[in-house]
Amino acid sequence: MNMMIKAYRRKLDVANGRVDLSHGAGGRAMGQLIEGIFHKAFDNDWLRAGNDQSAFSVPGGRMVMTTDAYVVSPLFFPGGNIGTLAVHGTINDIAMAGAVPLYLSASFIIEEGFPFADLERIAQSMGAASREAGVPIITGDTKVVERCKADGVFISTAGVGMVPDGLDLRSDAARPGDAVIISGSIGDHGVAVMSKHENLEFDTDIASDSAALHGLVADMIAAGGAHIRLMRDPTRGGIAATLNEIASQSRVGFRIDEDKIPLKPEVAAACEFLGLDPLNVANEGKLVAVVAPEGANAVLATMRAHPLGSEAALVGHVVADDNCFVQMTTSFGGGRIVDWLSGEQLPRIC
Amino acid sequence: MNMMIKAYRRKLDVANGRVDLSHGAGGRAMGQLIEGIFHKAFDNDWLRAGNDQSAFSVPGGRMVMTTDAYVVSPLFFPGGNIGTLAVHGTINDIAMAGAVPLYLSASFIIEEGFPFADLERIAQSMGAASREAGVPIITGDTKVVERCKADGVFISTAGVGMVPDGLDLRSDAARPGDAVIISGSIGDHGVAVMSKHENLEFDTDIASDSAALHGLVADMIAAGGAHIRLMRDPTRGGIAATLNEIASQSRVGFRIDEDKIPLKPEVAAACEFLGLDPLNVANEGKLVAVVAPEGANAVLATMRAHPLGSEAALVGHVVADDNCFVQMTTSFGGGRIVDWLSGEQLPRIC
Amino acid sequence: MKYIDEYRDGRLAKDIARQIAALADPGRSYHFMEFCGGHTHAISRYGLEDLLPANVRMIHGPGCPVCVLPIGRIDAAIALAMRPEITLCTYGDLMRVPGSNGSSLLKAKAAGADIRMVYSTLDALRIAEAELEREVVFFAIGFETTTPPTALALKAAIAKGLGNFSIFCNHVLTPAAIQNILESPDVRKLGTIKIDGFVGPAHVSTVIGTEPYEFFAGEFQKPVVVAGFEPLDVIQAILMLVRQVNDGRHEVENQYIRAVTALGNEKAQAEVANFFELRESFEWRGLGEVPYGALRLRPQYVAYDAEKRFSMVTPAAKDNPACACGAILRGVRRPTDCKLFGTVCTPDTPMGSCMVSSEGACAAHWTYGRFRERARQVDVGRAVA
Amino acid sequence: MKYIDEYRDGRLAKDIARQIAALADPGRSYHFMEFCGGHTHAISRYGLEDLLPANVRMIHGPGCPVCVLPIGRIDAAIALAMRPEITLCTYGDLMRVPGSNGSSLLKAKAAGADIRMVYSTLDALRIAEAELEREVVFFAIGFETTTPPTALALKAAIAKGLGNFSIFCNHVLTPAAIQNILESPDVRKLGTIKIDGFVGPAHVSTVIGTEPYEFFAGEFQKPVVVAGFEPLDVIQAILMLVRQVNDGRHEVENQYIRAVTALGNEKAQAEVANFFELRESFEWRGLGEVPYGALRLRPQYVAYDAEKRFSMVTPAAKDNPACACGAILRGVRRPTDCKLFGTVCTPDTPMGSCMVSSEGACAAHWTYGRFRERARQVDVGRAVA
Amino acid sequence: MCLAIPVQVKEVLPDHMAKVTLDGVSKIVSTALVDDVRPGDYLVLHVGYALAKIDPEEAERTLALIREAAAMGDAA
Amino acid sequence: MCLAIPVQVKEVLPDHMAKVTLDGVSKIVSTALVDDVRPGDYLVLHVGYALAKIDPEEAERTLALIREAAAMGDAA
Ligand code: SF4
Ligand code: SF4
Ligand SMILES: [Mg+2]
Ligand SMILES: [Mg+2]
Ligand SMILES: [Mg+2]
Ligand SMILES: [Mg+2]
Ligand SMILES: [Mg+2]
Ligand SMILES: [Mg+2]
Ligand SMILES: [Mg+2]
Ligand SMILES: [Mg+2]
Ligand SMILES: [Mg+2]
Ligand SMILES: [Mg+2]
Repeated sequence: MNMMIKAYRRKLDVANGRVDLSHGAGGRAMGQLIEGIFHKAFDNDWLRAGNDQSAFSVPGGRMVMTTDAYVVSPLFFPGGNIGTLAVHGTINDIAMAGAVPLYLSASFIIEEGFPFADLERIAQSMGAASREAGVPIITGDTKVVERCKADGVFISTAGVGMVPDGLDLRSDAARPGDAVIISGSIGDHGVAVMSKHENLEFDTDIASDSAALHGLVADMIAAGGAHIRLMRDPTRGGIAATLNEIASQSRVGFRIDEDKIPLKPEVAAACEFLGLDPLNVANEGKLVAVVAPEGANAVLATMRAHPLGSEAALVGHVVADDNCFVQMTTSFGGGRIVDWLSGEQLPRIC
Repeated sequence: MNMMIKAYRRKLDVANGRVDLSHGAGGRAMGQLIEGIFHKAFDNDWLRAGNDQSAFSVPGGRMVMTTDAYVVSPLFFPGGNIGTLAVHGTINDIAMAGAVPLYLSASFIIEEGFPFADLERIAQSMGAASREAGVPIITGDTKVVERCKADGVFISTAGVGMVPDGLDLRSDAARPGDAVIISGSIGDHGVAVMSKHENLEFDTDIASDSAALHGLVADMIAAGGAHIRLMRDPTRGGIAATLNEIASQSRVGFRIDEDKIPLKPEVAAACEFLGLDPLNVANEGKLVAVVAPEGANAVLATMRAHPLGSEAALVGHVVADDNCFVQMTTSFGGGRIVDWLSGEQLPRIC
Repeated sequence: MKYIDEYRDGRLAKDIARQIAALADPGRSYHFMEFCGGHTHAISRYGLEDLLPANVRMIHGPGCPVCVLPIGRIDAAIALAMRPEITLCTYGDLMRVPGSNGSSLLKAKAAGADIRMVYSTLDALRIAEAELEREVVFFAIGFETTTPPTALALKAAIAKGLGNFSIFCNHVLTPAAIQNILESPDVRKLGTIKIDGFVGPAHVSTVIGTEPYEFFAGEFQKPVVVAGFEPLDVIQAILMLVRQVNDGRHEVENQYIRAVTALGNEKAQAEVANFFELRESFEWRGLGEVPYGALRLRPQYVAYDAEKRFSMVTPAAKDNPACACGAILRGVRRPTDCKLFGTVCTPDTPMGSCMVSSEGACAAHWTYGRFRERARQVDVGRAVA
Repeated sequence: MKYIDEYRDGRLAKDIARQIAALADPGRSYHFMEFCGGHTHAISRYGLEDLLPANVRMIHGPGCPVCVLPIGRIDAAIALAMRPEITLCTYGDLMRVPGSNGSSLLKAKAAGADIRMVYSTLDALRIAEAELEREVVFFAIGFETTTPPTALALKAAIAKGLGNFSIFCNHVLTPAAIQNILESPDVRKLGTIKIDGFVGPAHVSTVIGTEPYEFFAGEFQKPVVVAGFEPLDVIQAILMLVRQVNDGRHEVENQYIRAVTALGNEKAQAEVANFFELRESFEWRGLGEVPYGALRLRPQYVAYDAEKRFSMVTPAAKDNPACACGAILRGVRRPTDCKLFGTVCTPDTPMGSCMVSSEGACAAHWTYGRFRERARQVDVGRAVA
Repeated sequence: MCLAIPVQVKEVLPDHMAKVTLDGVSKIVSTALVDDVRPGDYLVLHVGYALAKIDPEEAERTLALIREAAAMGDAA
Repeated sequence: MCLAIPVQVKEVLPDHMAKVTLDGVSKIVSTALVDDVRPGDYLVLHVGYALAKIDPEEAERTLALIREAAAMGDAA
């Protein structure tokens, strides 16, 4: 008689149940939550091994590691949810080094009272996103905090990947004359999330662009690896923040052309509603590449051949500039600076 | 004239300032927070490179990866704070695989209104802990959420390390006859934290045992690597949870001896106050090792020679048991089961 | 730890156990009920059973206020806590006790109820003072030990004019429960079950003294030994009971003389009497309605009585009919006699009162003692034929 | 985007700019003030300056209600918001505006004040209805455009009998500010500064119509062209102003005929008149006290007037004396004339009103235009000798 | 100041509200300040309230004037 | 039921409170239910309230009886 095994475990009532403090206390309830929701959704041998860490073989070489916390609100939005973001976003930060993402970890901070159903939906979409990307979630952690000490669920993912031999993308590598390529339309993610925001609620078909970009990156490197100076995914702060970061890290300026920046009409319209500049709005499935002039066409053509880069566009060039200004020729024909947004991105009236 | 650089940046008022939503918005305020507090505290070349990920060279072999979220409340407690825990805890999960911890990532979720001074104190102690352990924090992320949507600060760390060639510790490796060794006194961490808990507040000199165990582990492996079956750090749920986990994963039982378990008198007294069993109380600088009988003495002696294992004790043995019971001979002479704690560890009256 | 460690000395225990074995008549068996969950816990936690001879058997009584609280009272507390204006303060023990349909205070909290665990009534008072806009209800539960602190909290609330503090009173009385057990048909019916004596409450007795037990000792001709909660206290009390049985005595003896007197804590008794009065009847989970088995607030304190103030109703709620708790609490059956034990019913998913708190008979056996099942092929101590 | 994209056609703009260059007398310079921050924003955002000939220069007026709000009003709002019973609702624009000692609503929120960003007064009303136990104060700010929505919210609150809703009124009036600028000594004094005409407000004029500008055109002999906020609207208005100047005319012309009439939105005017009355005087940051430059609630609505209801005081608070905003708002100086510009004073750490909102003259220049500094070695358009 | 955008009325709702749209993005706003709102009308929207109607003929007239000025410039 | 522990009074505080200790762990508790509390006294502490004093002589007497019983057992 095996009483441990015989002991009946009431099934998680995923449809109606909620996370309570016992699910974070290190006892059987926690084990059941982790197995019944996370392991089921992420399903792989590493998690089944049940260790506090997971092991894998690596070849020698250059590895990258990254992490991001995901705190998006609302948790579900057109085109994705916090879970898909947590997978895509961390894969993308690995891919931006030109690296092949290998493994992810996921740490969950769950607010007491969070519905199992929502947690399962999030976990399932993380599992699906990770399988689709071929990057398994091999280790994780679960904590439960009291009501009103979190906001539903927060997810921190970390990831590792291997950089192809000889590749060395760095944030200070942009040189005057380099081409600036954006992989597609800007602002989709930020607008999709804001459209579901409590006080702002507006109706639109815009979906988040949330996507894993490592496939696109692999193609780009195959086509023009030697010419790619650096890549960035323009998330928080939008391409304005990304270009300014690169400018100050590489001690260069940019001159871009507003007309060339892909922008969906609905996103432009939503930005008009909210008084926002799409250049400041977040993306979750786009990249900015700085490419040596001689490789720009090849890289651009390769990107356009990939489904996630079909609208890729060469939007401008790196220029020498001690001030590290990002300048833009407006579609109107004038010039302006593209600056970081000061403070939080607030819907403004004026 | 370089206006970007010339532009005066008001110094972070660390003494009186607070984190507000602009510090999470991807603009200059965020950059200043990250540089002024985190980069300063963690100080290393990887962070200074300013990429969204950090790169390092790895030799080929077996690597481990782990993550944990830290949500301890209160944030500061005798013997440490949430930051030291976040460094030690993740290093320990790597070390429990017998691996040499190499690098950490850290992701911060900060509640609007959190004092800079507290954040700096936490970051500084993380930096110190990581330097002392020789495991740098090479990449990170910062998010700010609205008041009452977090609890001061949450930290998720992830870590990677390399497993020495030939070593393979697994949770299902315990075999009847193996020795069970605990590296030191139990329950110190949980009691230290609870002593500062709002409704429970009691006075005691007990400090958390929070410590990085990879040095101890390295010595153990050098001394008896081939004999060590597995290691675990008995954190949430205490050694009761850890032994039960191992028992069910290895399909064995344990028989341990209460008299042999190191326990500080103050910890015992605090447990009496709270009606808790020290076996269920969390540790953050202890490990449980299951060692083949022929290696037990060598491993134990090595542990005792290390400052973090000076009170190490052989507390019992693995037994064959289909029920996977963890049985204990009480100091009183009777037998009992040591079970997981059901539900949350609540101070109880009866 | 002074006054603790001395009473946990295992070597002395083994010797006393040997003395018990020497005195116990091999031709008969001895069944003693420890009324208190505190004793049940000590017996299980320290593995006392392993020290006793096979013919001396402990029966775990109903002395855990968490266990005997009827499901309906939990349901009522949950319904109250779900009201937006209410802050329910409770001892941590109650958080996981299941109400109807798998509910519990822990789950109600997860579902949004404002429920706070407190260590003391002092904490509940502090909350009421700090949050004057909230209705702070203290979920009062416990035996004679825990009632005086509730009385003092009420006294302080009145003195401070705290209009937002009230009490959901579930305080119960030890003597009434012991009497109920002794008067139950299966216990009275000769031959079905035999209780040879009682280990009397430790801390309850610090308040009520040893005198209240004189009635049982006389009326039911059962020895009673009031004992401390440390394992040596318990084993010494068992020795004292064996001696009484062998001598044919049925006296009230006091093993816990260091803290218990004949009359108890009269100050505490007076505070309780000031604020509480007997309920004619109150349901004890597992035992059914127990006459005069509980307290309620006196009518003049109706404003502080949450049941009245918030027109609380206690819904009828039945335990799983397969649950054998009633019989277990009266010593008629043992946890392992229950079909649900260890399968459907575990401390993670308790189905009956004895599994609810770690001091319940079933929970104590599951948590500390279930390894003994394998060894015990023939149940020598089994009382039911 | 209908009625947007047509007015953003850069090719047409270049041609009109060429026409402006052709018409502008090379022997003189033209200084036009756009009163509105909306125009300032459009000029900077689209780089209109790059299209205009060097002798046609735009002066950025005080038409941003965020910029002209005195520090003391922000301080007062912060003090109010820090009161535990208050929920302060505000348009997002105000969150980062610095009060005294580096404070702001954003920081007050971080320090625990209950401050909610709203998109519309409708949201503030909803909050008041949903949280009846809170005192919900709407931090009302804005010109004639934003005042009618405040009036309607007040009307709805009264109709619903919402006793927990009130308004901290900071609504200001455009014509008063224009008059103040034209009457300022440095503007009047011949030779120091020259404003050759005004680009009149777009959306303010949808409410007040074009008629109120007739007075200025006549009294001060300045042409006024009311213009839309799209860049082609602005450039066409500039062309119309150049023509008037060349012709020696000083008329009120309406470029924004698609939305603005002579009399404006009389319904909106009536709603405002029902609830608001003129303040004798009100401080405009950068301009000082402006007579009849702002509105307050009529006395019969004192219960809804947060200033009265909560006995708010507006502390005196001074701008940095080195800040040149006053002169900039009157067109006497330019942002880069200020020693603090781009060093101590940036949009991240604004020291004066012109840096506070992206529509302020200094902020617009910093955010969109500061790259021009290098190119502009000789400041041909500089008005101050 | 006074960010405002032209939106088209999709649907007139009770209580002086309307569903308005701009290039596939729609929102419910107050039309209490404007009389006689009908589906298809264009409104100037500011902080959730329509401030004015847009007159399509005047809008076209403005564009004509702009084109005319541009043509002169082009010729210049 | 009724978890209670023996604690020693370190300091008598106003309002029937006292600072008590058990092996280096101390806490402030109510002594309102017990008369005449003095530093050095041992109390039975339950849910933040002292329920009784511990009589040191009786405690010793109990131990003596226990030892005596054990001695008999040992001899048995
Ligand atoms: S095992 Fe559960 S169901 Fe059975 S008697 Fe015990 S408490 Fe009742
Ligand atoms: S730069 Fe700043 S300080 Fe100078 S005038 Fe402008 S707002 Fe005032
Ligand atoms: Mg990252
Ligand atoms: Mg990222
Ligand atoms: Mg973990
Ligand atoms: Mg929440
Ligand atoms: Mg990135
Ligand atoms: Mg881990
Ligand atoms: Mg861990
Ligand atoms: Mg990041
Ligand atoms: Mg908090
Ligand atoms: Mg671990």
